[in-house]
Amino acid sequence: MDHYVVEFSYLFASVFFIVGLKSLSHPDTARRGMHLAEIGMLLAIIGTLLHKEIVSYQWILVGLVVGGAIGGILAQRVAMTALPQLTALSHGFGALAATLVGIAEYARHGASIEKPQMVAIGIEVLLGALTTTGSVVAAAKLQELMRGSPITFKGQNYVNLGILAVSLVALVILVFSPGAAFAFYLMLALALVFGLMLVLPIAAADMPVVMSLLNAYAGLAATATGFAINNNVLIIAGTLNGFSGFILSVLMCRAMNRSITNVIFGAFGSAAGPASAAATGEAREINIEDAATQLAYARQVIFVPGYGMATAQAQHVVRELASVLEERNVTVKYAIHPVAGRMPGHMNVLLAEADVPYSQLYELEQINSDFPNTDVAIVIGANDVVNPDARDNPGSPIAGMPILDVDRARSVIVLKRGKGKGFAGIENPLFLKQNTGMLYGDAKGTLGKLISAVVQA
Amino acid sequence: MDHYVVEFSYLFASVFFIVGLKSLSHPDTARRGMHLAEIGMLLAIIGTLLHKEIVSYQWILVGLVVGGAIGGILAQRVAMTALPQLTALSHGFGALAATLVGIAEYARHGASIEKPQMVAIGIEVLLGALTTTGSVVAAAKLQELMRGSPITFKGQNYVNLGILAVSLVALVILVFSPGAAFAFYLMLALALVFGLMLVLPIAAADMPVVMSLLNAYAGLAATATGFAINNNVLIIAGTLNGFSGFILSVLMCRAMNRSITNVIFGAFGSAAGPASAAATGEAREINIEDAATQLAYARQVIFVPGYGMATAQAQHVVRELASVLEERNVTVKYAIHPVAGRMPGHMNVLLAEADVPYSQLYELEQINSDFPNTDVAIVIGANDVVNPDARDNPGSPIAGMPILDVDRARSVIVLKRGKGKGFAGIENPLFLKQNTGMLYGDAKGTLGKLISAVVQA
Amino acid sequence: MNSLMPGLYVFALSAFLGYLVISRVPPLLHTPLMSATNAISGISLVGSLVTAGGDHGVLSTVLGVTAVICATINVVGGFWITERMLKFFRRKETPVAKEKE
Amino acid sequence: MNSLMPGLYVFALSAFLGYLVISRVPPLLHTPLMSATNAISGISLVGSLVTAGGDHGVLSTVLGVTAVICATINVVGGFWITERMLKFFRRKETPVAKEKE
Ligand SMILES: NC(=O)c1ccc[n+]([C@@H]2O[C@H](COP(=O)([O-])OP(=O)(O)OC[C@H]3O[C@@H](n4cnc5c(N)ncnc54)[C@H](OP(=O)(O)O)[C@@H]3O)[C@@H](O)[C@H]2O)c1
Ligand SMILES: NC(=O)c1ccc[n+]([C@@H]2O[C@H](COP(=O)([O-])OP(=O)(O)OC[C@H]3O[C@@H](n4cnc5c(N)ncnc54)[C@H](OP(=O)(O)O)[C@@H]3O)[C@@H](O)[C@H]2O)c1
Repeated sequence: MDHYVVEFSYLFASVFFIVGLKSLSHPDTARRGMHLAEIGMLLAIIGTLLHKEIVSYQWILVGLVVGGAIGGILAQRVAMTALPQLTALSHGFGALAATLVGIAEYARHGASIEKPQMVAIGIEVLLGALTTTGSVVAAAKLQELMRGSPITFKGQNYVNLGILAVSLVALVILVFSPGAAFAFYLMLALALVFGLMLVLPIAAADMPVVMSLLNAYAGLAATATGFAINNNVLIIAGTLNGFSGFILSVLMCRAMNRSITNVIFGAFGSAAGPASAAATGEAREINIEDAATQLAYARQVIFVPGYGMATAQAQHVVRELASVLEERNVTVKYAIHPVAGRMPGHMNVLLAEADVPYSQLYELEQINSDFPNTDVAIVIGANDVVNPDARDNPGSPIAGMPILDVDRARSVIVLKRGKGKGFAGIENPLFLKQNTGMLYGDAKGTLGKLISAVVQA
Repeated sequence: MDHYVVEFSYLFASVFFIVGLKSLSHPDTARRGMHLAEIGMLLAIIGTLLHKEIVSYQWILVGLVVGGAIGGILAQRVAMTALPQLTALSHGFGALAATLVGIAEYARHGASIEKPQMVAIGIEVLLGALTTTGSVVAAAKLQELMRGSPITFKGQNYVNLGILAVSLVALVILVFSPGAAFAFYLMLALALVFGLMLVLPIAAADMPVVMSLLNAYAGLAATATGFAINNNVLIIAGTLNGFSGFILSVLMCRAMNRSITNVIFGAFGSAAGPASAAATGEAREINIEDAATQLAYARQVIFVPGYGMATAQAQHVVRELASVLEERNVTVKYAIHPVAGRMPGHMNVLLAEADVPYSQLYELEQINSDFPNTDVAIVIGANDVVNPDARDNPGSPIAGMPILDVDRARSVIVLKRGKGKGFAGIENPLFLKQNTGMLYGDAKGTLGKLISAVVQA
Repeated sequence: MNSLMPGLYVFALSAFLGYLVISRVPPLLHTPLMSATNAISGISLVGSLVTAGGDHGVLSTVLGVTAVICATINVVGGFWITERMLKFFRRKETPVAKEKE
Repeated sequence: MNSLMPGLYVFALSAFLGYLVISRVPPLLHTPLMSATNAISGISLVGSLVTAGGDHGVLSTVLGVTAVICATINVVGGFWITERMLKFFRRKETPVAKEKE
């Protein structure tokens, strides 16, 4: 009887997870769907609490309350711009939990574990441990607690391969003689190291791809656990996560025109990259008043946000400038490049936070034909995603990456702090073009001044 | 070991079925996908032959050869226009097979069958038997071996309900005392009768909806069997079919602006329907030469095929006329209403058979805005789907059904044999309009004459 | 755990899949879809094979073989007709001679 | 039949479903998607509950409770942040006062 309750709670949890993810296919249904997913999680937890092996509840309660409080506070307090690191961190916690459960299982049953169970526990601990350290490094890099640039040494890939090989050997030993505790803890230690080694050589800007991959690994670890303990909800949720992670990393890589292996083993962004089309000429600086006049008397303005808008936390002022322009009957659109910023869909979230209706957010394919009819394109801390070299110069390191054709607008205004390069570390000929005017300074400050100037124009 | 082979053959069969159905989302991938589904079926058969319960193969071989030959010959010989009845018949055979297996199971185990198994066998036999007779009646009506119009009597729905209730009671008795052979055969007989009673009162033109529903029932029967014998491939294939059937019948009903209950219990098309907008005036007949001149000197012509094209088998001549026009640089398009003809997508298949590339086939939403820019719309045996009353006259029996706005073309030519009505049995004011010219006669003959006349124009 | 649950999971997942897959089939291909699902529903062939090949007396064998014949008609007929239909769908006009009946 | 097969079916079907469902999520919602799947992956909470509540000695309980804390952070944090993000997405401009940080 109890079994039925537990099993049905898992079945419903699975269904709710699927419905929840499916609801993310449209912003109108997304929230309701996520509530269902939350209910699903609650059901799974309640169902589990009825499990006959559970004898005492007070420690569980403590764990739930403490964890819930920490999670809630973190999620509530963190700024929207710090999302990537929070997601990485939260991910690391999940992986740590899986690892700990695996250790506890092993510590308890040790030598008496059967082969298939041992395989599953091994995979769980292996993937869990590497995901834990990998996520922590990713979070640290994103939060700039650690050098964002790749940390590399010679023969790194061989060392990594060696570590991986040894830990797999340890796993095989364990399967055939589960009593070999030494092999277990060796495997655990190596997996922790491997997670570090895997992520350290990757640049901060590539972290979203890495995180998606780690998410996929964590999903597969859950699937493995599901097979081991014959639990379908774990298999389903794990597989969904696994696929989600792989699909997202593939999409991101495609939008950057790079392969996954290049991201993971390429240590991209470490070297300055082969010098692209020699920078001829000097960028033209314009003043706030000129820019404001251009904007105020335009018929159509396209905002092109990038990573700089996120670091400057300028999304609210961007929206304010847009409102001021709209009051003057200027048509305002936002052009969102799929990998602008540092997370897939990063700009969408920030602008949505600033209350921009999503009907004004245009994807690359939708907006590119619109630039020639646009009076002013205003680039706010974007660089690589508007680099015309990607389109025109086959020798460029980012050649082939789809870009926003900002340079085809009648006039371009670029907001950046100085001569800094974008994530790819290359020159951007857009800034040297005739019809481009630069407004140097922190994006938030510059936009504030622009607003007052437009109001007075 | 053998178990693994069998089980894996089923697993792959399931995967191939899913991939096959998914590939139907695009005509370019559809064929390859169906080949996969066929391979999946082969795998499932081969896997089953390894089943340890199977001791002799000669009778199986006979069955496979005989069945394969009959199926192949039927499918190869039948004309494309007779597809609906063939599908119905083939469906009936499948359902009969399921029923026979159920009977054999019961005859063999009888009193010793356990409750869950008995439920599943009962559902299998119940749904199988009613689908068998239902499909046969549907095929007979479609092939016009039987009066197509609804066969009804007073209190029919109560009688049906009674039959259903008694057979369900028999099922319940069986579950609790599986030895009650009398209940089993009573249930079987009642289900056979119920299938007849269910389909007899439905008009021939509504058969596609009924067939989709029968398909859905057959799918659910397979799912039930899958639960009974713990066979996942049956559960998967059955559920896929069940959903496919329900979705298709809902889509068809929506395109006709009717509810499923109305189709099943409504005996639609039996009464003449309330007289719609009184027929004022007389349809204007035109001669072949006038029609040919209009077509030959048009810039754009839209062909609107309907059920009449199917009965006249005129799809090839339609295509020929189109080619002749295209040689004269007339732009030719085809407007396909979702329920034109007697099967969903019926017109698409016929025109594709006549070698019309599918890029020229337009759906209702795509083409309706194009009629005002069209010089001639030529209606080939369509009636209800071009009836402007559905759009303009809220009192019409088909009010609200989306239609092709043929009447908005500059000029309309209608090919039909005489004053016959369409499936809905109502007048069509289109034929009385100023800019409509009628060409009476069998569509195939008329089109032949049109072709020669256009060539000479 | 108990023999019903795995089946229920498979059922629930298939139901979702069926909904997602089928609702993506364009009206253009609805007729082939009908005959394809019709063919796939012949999977009950699997059950008839076991009945026909088992050693459970004459009645069982006769019923089983008849069932095999019927189910095979369903499967072969269904796939064959689907194939015939799908062969017609072409993207672009090809210079192939126009078919006549 | 054997305990691995049902799991394989569930896995295969989920893989299809995952592919179909995720590839339909528009780029607009990719960031919420990441944190939503992140939250759902906290389902390993289920395992830690059993470990924490079981009566298998101090080590097991300590590990289990730590795991419960970590997994709960994952679940609560993930869903909460997803919720926060999704709240922002609105279809049309509303007359609500503009938020400032
Ligand atoms: N979104 C993703 O999922 C993802 C994942 C992996 C990698 N990436 C990569 O990240 C890059 C994103 O391109 P992007 O165009 O958005 O950004 P970007 O190329 O990294 O350029 C950011 C620009 O913003 C400027 N900036 C920084 N802080 C600023 C501030 N406070 N105010 C004003 N300007 C500021 C910088 O110039 P100054 O220093 O002169 O100010 C810099 O030129 C792409 O190369 C993409 O491949 C993205
Ligand atoms: N497609 C589906 O899935 C489906 C399913 C269920 C119901 N239906 C219903 O079926 C109807 C289909 O509409 P429809 O416009 O295609 O057909 P329709 O309304 O049934 O009209 C057919 C027309 O073709 C003419 N015709 C018959 N044989 C002909 C021949 N040999 N040569 C020339 N003309 C001929 C008939 O007039 P004459 O007798 O004067 O020649 C008749 O007016 C709709 O009411 C729809 O709701 C369709």
